[in-house]
Amino acid sequence: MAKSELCRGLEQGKVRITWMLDNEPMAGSQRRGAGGSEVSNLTLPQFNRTQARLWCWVEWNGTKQRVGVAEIRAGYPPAKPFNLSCILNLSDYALTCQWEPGADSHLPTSVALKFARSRALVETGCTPQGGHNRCTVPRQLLQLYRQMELWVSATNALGTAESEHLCIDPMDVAQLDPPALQSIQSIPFQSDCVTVAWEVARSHAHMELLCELRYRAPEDAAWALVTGIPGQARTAQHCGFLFGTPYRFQMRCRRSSAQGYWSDWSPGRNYTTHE
Amino acid sequence: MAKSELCRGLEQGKVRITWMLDNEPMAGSQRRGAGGSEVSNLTLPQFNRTQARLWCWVEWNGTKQRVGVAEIRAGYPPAKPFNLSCILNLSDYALTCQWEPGADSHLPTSVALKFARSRALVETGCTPQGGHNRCTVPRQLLQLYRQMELWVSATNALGTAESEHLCIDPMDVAQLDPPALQSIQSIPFQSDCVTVAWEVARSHAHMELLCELRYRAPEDAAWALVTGIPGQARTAQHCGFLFGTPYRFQMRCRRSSAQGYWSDWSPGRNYTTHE
Amino acid sequence: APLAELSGDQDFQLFLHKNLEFTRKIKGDVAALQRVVCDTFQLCQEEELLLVRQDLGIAQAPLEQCHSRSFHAEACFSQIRSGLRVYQGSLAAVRELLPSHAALVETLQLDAANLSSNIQQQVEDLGLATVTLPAEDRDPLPAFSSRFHHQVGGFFILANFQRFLETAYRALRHLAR
Repeated sequence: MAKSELCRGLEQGKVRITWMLDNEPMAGSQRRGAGGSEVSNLTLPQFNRTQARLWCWVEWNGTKQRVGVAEIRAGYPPAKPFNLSCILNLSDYALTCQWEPGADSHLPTSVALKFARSRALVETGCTPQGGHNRCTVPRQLLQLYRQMELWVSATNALGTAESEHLCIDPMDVAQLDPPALQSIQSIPFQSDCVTVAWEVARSHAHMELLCELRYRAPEDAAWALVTGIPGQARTAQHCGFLFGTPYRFQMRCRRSSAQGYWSDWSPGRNYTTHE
Repeated sequence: MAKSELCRGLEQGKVRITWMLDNEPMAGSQRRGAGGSEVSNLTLPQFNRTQARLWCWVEWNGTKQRVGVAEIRAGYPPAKPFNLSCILNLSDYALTCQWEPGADSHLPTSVALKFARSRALVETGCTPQGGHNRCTVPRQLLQLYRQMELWVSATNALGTAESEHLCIDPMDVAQLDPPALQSIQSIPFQSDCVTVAWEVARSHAHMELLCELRYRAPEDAAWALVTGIPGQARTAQHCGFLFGTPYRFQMRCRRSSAQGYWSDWSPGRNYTTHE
Repeated sequence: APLAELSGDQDFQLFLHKNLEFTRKIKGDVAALQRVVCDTFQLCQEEELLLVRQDLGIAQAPLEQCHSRSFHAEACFSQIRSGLRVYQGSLAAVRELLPSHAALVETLQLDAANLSSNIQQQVEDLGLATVTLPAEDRDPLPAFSSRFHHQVGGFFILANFQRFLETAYRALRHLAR
């Protein structure tokens, strides 16, 4: 039911209202309302749009005049966001989180990444821009080396939905820079063994790191993998290599205390074992 | 002459001061000053550095202690900036100016682009960032379609220098987008003539433009040039082409009222004249 | 010297030539905003909104001194200037209406202010009588009683400004060689 005040210039009582849904004429009824107003009454059968304008037209001096409009929006309560994951960028210690938004609700929906530090005070970490499904919590809001609770909250006119809550210590989801392989040398008198030396990024010098080495000869189908290498040792020995064979080596690391992310594999380095 | 208050814990009268210019010991004299202070007096012969620290050391508990420092800077008054030129970007109507800074004064120098609109009120247009010799005056500070006076001002501890003043209407130094050649067709019964059609950028629709067309056959050494084409006409005819010859066409435009900048040449377009 | 005599003045002709282009630019930007209002709110035809307009009280800046019948150059210039001031103010209502086009509306307000001061400074350079506008006689923004009235108000502010610019453009062209 839509009510619009009468406009000046309309002789009382001879107001003939017609209605249009965007550009489609609609049937409706009109009756006198309180205070000389005219009340329109329409029913929109199977409204199958998410957005439309119901226009109120009036005849005036032989012309049709738009005198009122009702904006109609139709949609659903917000879907529950899912697949929330976050990553800490060690160059600025900002936490970038991303998620799946779920089905479109067709309604203006405000989305925010919420978080609670230990004392359960709910704060807004960040709000996605330009329709992206990710945003970045600045360092100032983070509590490092301590569990934080993070979740996505989506709200529109029909309700609010929250994603699963993620309980993480931002440091546990730190994205490490790959180590840099410095040298690979055969071990004298044990030419099936090599010593690998590497450097870790200076900004990781304080971290306990767990690294993996992988190597492969050209004819090998898959990489061979050496796990459990302590990162800060900076060198490691490994045996079982064929003689006089060109191998390609790569290394990556992770914080040993966490289920965090592996760094990318380091740039490859080639080495041919001695005869 | 350098004066530093005595530190607690130094017995009166037994203060032995030594001096160092960065890490070089320096000869100097020391005398009692007012209020129990110790006054050092040094002369630095042919000081040939632009920056140094004169340290004041004192013996204390058998150790040498740094107790004071004087920062010394040496340089020249700022050089006069030159070759000031500006260009107006038509996508945001911001004016970017650049200049040559002249010789380095070796002293901290603050540089700013100054301007005066018609009523001679001097304002700061912008200040270069990160040591660049250019900066951008935002639209809000500009007065379009009217002469403005712009110059660079450089100031350090030893003085101020100003570049030549540039008197321009920002619109006269607008950088235009190139036109877009739409089609080239032979004129029926005059196959040595063609009609060229082009479009100008929408943001230039209000400007009077003067354009040039250039064309060349593969074997031609140089481009042939057609000048004085009114830009908003959107089409032009030109004759003198060889029959059945593949030509390459390009066009560029400039604001007709100004000595402003030519746009870049439009992307080329090929056309083979009829037999 | 009366303005008519100055029509031969080269500096005055350059002023007219430049500011004719400036006016064309502003008209183009106003037209762009009119297209946005049409696309966004389905308000495109003036004749469909005459009845509601009566309720809105949208001021139209007078330009009768610029019409050919009663053309009086100096008075026309000051009417153009005060009209530009009125529209520079009322464009704020359009900016509220179209937040995602705030930059274009702000550019329009800057251009209107620039054109007004270009005219003022040229008139001063020519030594003619100038009307100094009170610093901030911004007419209070019309208070719209509903979102729909605000949309129609925005529509008419732009439509009136476009007509105003058309008249101002013809006046400047009338003076230009």
